[in-house]
Amino acid sequence: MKKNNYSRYREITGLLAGVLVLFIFMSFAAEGFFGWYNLHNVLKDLLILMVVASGMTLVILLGKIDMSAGSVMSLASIVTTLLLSYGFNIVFALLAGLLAGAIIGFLNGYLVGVLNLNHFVATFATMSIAKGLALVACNGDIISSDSDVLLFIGTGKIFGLFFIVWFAAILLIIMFFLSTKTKFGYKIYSIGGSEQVARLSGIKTSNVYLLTYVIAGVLAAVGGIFMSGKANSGNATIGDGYEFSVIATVLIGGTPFEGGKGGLLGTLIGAMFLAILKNGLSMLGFTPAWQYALIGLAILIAIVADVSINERRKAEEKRRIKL
Amino acid sequence: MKRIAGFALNYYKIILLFAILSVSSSVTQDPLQNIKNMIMIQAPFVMIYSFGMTLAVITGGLDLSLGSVAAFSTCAAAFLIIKDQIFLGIAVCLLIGAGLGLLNGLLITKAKVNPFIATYGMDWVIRGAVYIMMSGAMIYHFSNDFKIIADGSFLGISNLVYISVAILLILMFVFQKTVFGRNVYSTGANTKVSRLTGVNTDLLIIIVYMISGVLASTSGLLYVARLDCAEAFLGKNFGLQALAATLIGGTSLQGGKGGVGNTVIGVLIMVFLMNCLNVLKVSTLWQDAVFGLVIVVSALLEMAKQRYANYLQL
Amino acid sequence: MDETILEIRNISKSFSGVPVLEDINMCIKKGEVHVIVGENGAGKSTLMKIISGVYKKDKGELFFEGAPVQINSVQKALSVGISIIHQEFNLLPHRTIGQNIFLGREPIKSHFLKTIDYEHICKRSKELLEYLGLDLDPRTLVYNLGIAQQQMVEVAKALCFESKVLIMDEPTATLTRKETAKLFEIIKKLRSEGVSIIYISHRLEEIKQIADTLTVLRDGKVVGSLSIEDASIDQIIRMMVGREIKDQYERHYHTHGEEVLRTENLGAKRFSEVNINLRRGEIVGLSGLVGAGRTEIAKTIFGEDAIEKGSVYVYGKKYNKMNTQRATRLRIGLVPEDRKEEGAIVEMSIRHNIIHAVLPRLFKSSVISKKIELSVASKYKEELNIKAPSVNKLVKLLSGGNQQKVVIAKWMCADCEILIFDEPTRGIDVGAKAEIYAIMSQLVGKGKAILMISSDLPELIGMCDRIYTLKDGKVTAEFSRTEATQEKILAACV
Amino acid sequence: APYPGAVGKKATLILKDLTNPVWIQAAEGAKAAAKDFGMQIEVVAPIVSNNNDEQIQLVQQAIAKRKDIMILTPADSKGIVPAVTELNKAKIPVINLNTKINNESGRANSETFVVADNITCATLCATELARLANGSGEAIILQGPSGGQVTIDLTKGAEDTFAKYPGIKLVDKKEAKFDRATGYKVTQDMLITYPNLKIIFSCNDEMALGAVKAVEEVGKLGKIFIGGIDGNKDAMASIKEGKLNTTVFKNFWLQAYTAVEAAAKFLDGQKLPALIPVDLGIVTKENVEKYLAM
Ligand SMILES: Nc1ncnc2c1ncn2[C@@H]1O[C@H](COP(=O)(O)OP(=O)(O)OP(=O)(O)O)[C@@H](O)[C@H]1O
Ligand SMILES: Nc1ncnc2c1ncn2[C@@H]1O[C@H](COP(=O)(O)OP(=O)(O)OP(=O)(O)O)[C@@H](O)[C@H]1O
Ligand SMILES: [Mg+2]
Ligand SMILES: [Mg+2]
Repeated sequence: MKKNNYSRYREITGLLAGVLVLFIFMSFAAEGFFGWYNLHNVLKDLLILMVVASGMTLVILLGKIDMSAGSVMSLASIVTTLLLSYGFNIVFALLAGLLAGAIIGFLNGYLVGVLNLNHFVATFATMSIAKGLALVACNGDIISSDSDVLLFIGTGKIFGLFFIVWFAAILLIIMFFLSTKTKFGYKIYSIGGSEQVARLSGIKTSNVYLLTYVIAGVLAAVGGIFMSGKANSGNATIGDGYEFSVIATVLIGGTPFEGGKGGLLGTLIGAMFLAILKNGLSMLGFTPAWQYALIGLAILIAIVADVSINERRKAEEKRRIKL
Repeated sequence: MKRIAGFALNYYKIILLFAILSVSSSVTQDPLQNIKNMIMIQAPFVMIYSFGMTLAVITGGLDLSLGSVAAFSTCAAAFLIIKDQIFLGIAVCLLIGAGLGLLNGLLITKAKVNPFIATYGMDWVIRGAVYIMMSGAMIYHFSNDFKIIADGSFLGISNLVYISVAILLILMFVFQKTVFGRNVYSTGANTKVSRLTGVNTDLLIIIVYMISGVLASTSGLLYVARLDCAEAFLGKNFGLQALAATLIGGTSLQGGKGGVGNTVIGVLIMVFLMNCLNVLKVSTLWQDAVFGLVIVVSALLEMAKQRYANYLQL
Repeated sequence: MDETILEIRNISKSFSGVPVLEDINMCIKKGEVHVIVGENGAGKSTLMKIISGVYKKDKGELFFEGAPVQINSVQKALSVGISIIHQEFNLLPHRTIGQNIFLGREPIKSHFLKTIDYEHICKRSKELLEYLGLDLDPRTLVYNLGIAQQQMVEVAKALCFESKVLIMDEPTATLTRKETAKLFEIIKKLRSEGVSIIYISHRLEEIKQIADTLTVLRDGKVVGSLSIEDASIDQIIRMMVGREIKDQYERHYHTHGEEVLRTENLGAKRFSEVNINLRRGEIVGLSGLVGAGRTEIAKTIFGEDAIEKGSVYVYGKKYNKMNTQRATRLRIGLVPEDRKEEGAIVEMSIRHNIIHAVLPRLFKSSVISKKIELSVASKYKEELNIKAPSVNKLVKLLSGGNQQKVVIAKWMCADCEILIFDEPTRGIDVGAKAEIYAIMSQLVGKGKAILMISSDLPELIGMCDRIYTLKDGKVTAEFSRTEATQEKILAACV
Repeated sequence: APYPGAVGKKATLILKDLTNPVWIQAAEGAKAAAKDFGMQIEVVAPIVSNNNDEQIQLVQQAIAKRKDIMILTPADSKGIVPAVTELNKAKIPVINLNTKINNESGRANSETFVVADNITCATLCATELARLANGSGEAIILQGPSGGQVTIDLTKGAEDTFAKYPGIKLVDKKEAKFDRATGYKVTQDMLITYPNLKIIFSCNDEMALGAVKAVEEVGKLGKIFIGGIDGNKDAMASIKEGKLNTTVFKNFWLQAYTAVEAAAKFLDGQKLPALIPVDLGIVTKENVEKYLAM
């Protein structure tokens, strides 16, 4: 009986094996891939992706989606650097960036959880709104920052590891803890499993939606700030299209759109897969045209090869009976 | 009061459209010319590929690969059209559109990949393929026989209007009046029941994605004829625009509801809104934000309409 | 025993203008089993949902232990001491049994971090499962359980509250005899501990076994409350439907025609070596415990599940592969057990659903004529007596029995020769049941053949010409109408 | 070999984009130069055009591959600074091409700047347009995606130039996403909004050609002056036909060739001037034949 408990991880092992194969292949085939400098940078980029994707994972676990993630990154980037350029304190600027993410997240949560708007439509709209606000705020310009702190956030190291690595690691541990051990995490899984059931069990679904979207918004903002740190400047195009990569990461990691199953561990491996793939293909010298084709193909293969296809078929058969 | 509210909710899209139109007309010097422009030239392009999206949405999916399908099929066809093999070129273009749609459909039905990720992945693959195929080249200066398709007009009305209205009528007929269309709606509303009623749901879904591909190629082809140039980055924003138009039109993502008729209104609202912002001299920077607001507002109104459906019966 | 624990006064409720409950008054005494019966759509579940805080009432008051209470959320109901087992399943398939039992009120280990005490969940769940006589690991995913086991988990979930009023909305619909008996034992035990139980069921034969008091609802109104000693089944039925129902299992027996369906060593995932046959003018039953594989056999014949071994003969022609399109072309129809997910498109209108299967044949030119569509749909609506103001009403707004009739109408409309009915009367009231039996009789009278799957033995014996019994995916016996008795069938099933 | 010190050396050229025809020409120019000077060159670009973050990653990849020299075309002159700092730290010399790296902080040093910068381009084009319009009239700018460096620079160049002519009034700036279809659509709206429009300055040739189409349809060709940037074949053909008025031939091939040559010289130990200009040609109906022949 105990094995059932771990059946969840079986799916992930397949993907993990894929990631390992990819890693070993790239190490041999791509010049410069296997080396601390490169891997450290890959790790940094993959963790930025992962930070945003961990918020998205929670949203998808709820059976919803957040199309606004990329735009929130841009907005946070602009808000932070703009305030810096007006001479505000760095801490204040960073908090304001996060707050911008929280506000868009709250808007999402309110539209979805309280007004019951379709989640895709709602976040598709806030995607435009957030991007628009970012553009208006910066007047279409790129904003440079002279803040050494912001630069440190993006490129600085502590004990030989990037600040981002430390910070993201702590953040992810908190997120793991939150999603698997706490009451809030349980509620997310329950609502994702069936909103109806959760509601009948006395769970206040609207609060969970609000909080989850706010977390997703804040994490996207963190990702946006990391990105502006890397560039030490603010740019309203920083997150363009990023939400798609993030969603692909979550799905590759085995958290399906239906919600209620999967989790952050899968997403982490999904992020590894995409980050290694992108870096490796580029190192191998493929032109962007080829990278387009190969990345698309890899995403499709990763999804198609996912063991959970069988699961999906079975799930359809075994749909709960409603009288 | 109740009557007014009911009327407003029932026809809010028309009212919205009318409001936008009157605002833009009040500031332009030649409002008729402006409206003619929108309807004759701008709307048809958007409409045709938005129809493709709408059909996919009716099956309960969506098609994010519209833009790259348009680019790939027209670029491939352009090689023929430039050599004056116009008919062959058009045929090839539509066939490629159908073929790529077929791939989408197979991924979704046979490999059971979620439509979002299936068409997103395909978008990358196809876009990559067209970049590789064109490797930086552009094909331009087509013969007039080809350009006339999109440039010409008959009885003072642009060919584009005839083409898009013809497509609209055909789609309306097929999807409202035929057994095929009815089954597509049923499949969108509940695939399992439809299958258990003897409908070949996989086939239907595949056909719909093929139609969607053909529509993408068609609008691509019209763009190429109009702008006299085939290039690899055609249609980068088709997917999201079409989705927006479909959603504003009120076709629900749950599947089985809405239709191309709604999308006509969605497209008109979208196109006229953009035009209105332009003629009002609103900075480009504001457009994204306004656009998002319109989507939210129309979705909220749609919801209010559904919720008070009984209450509002006049 | 005479102390009132819950009093319902003048409760009314309507959905978008349509009244569903009107001025309901009821008294639940401490430590009694109060049974509520009524036709489909009478408002039983709605009333229970109001009591348990799922719906808000429009009007009326609730008194708990003599004092007025405002129950405006599920949480509130639970804190007062009212818990409910809903009619629909309320389990999350991808969570464990333990997580499901404690859903929504997980014990907390650290108050600061709000972490969950999973050990406690497991321990307590294990105890509850043992109390219910189930040998299951609480860490098993619900996904892996059979339907009856799931229902027992629901019971465990409700018990776990240790509440004063426990509502059970059709708990036995999916239970086998053995489990039903176990459940009754538990109900009796709870009663003796002073817990009041509100019990809803369509299985009238159960009522005599456990009820203390009985309330009948009809069309959202209380028809009457009476003590069980004073009630006879016939009287209850009369109160429920407002008219007399004669012989429920109305059958005329005909001479049987040629064989239309035969399986030869049919095997798939959960059954093997199944050999059954079906002739025109005949109703053949499949009996077995839940999980015996009857639904799978039906779905395999209909082509929804793949044939792994053996073959199916339809009108004498052999098929090694089957799919739903071929099956419908061969005029086979399936009325599945899960109406809402598999039977009807509930988001669409009655009209859509009725002509769904006949579409390609009705409109040979493929162009739909709205006039024909309306007339055909209306004809079947009349014929099956589907209660709805018009054929344009959405199926989701109908009661269970009427939804089932829509599904049957779909196949009648498609002029099916072979019909497979999977649990056609599950969760359906006596009145509608009798109508469905009449339709089945009428169909075989016209020379159609019916394969009937049911867990309700009396109905199976009443309706069928022959009955096959199944156990663990294998046919164990075949009884003719004259031989079949409940005892013999049961013996062959276990 | 003209520069013996460069032979066999490994260089990376980072472009803004490798899907656009003009940048593919640049890649060819760089490869031709590398062949001429016996160098190994890798030409890379972000997958998503003009993406700064990807460019940073490409810089880091070049460092990981221990390249000898880097030729950099930043998509974002400010955002690339930290990456250039990293190159400086890794002691990989940087040749700056096309768009100037913003070095206000002094932390992003490059050996030289091969000038073909957008501000200059915009000035050239705007000046020509102003000349055609006799220094007066209403003007609009068609922009690339908002927030992008190219758009910012070109807009600045054009704005500053127009500001020098008191008769010219810049009435609007509109995003048209660098593509022809959008350029066409936006121009239609602009023609309605500003009936007296005289000058359309477009941030690339694609949008300019879309504008040409829209202007042609209302029969105002010749009355409205349209200028593009880049000098792609199609645009020059249009100039020849007398539709498009002007474009700036940026000569991407030569830009890249020059930059690689500068790299070779540097590796050979020669001293580089701070600026190396590349001949940016303003293409007009009069001289278009010369450019078409190139
Ligand atoms: N959420 C709802 N919205 C609209 N109508 C509803 C809703 N829930 C129930 N109804 C309607 O209220 C009536 C009573 O439904 P209810 O579920 O209470 O009946 P029931 O007595 O439990 O029937 P059954 O025996 O089939 O379970 C039905 O006509 C049903 O269609
Ligand atoms: N754990 C489960 N959760 C959800 N559905 C289940 C589960 N187990 C079985 N089912 C579904 O319930 C239906 C009944 O299957 P079961 O295994 O009980 O066989 P059966 O003999 O058809 O039983 P019965 O018809 O009496 O319910 C099937 O459609 C099956 O897919
Ligand atoms: Mg009920
Ligand atoms: Mg069954």
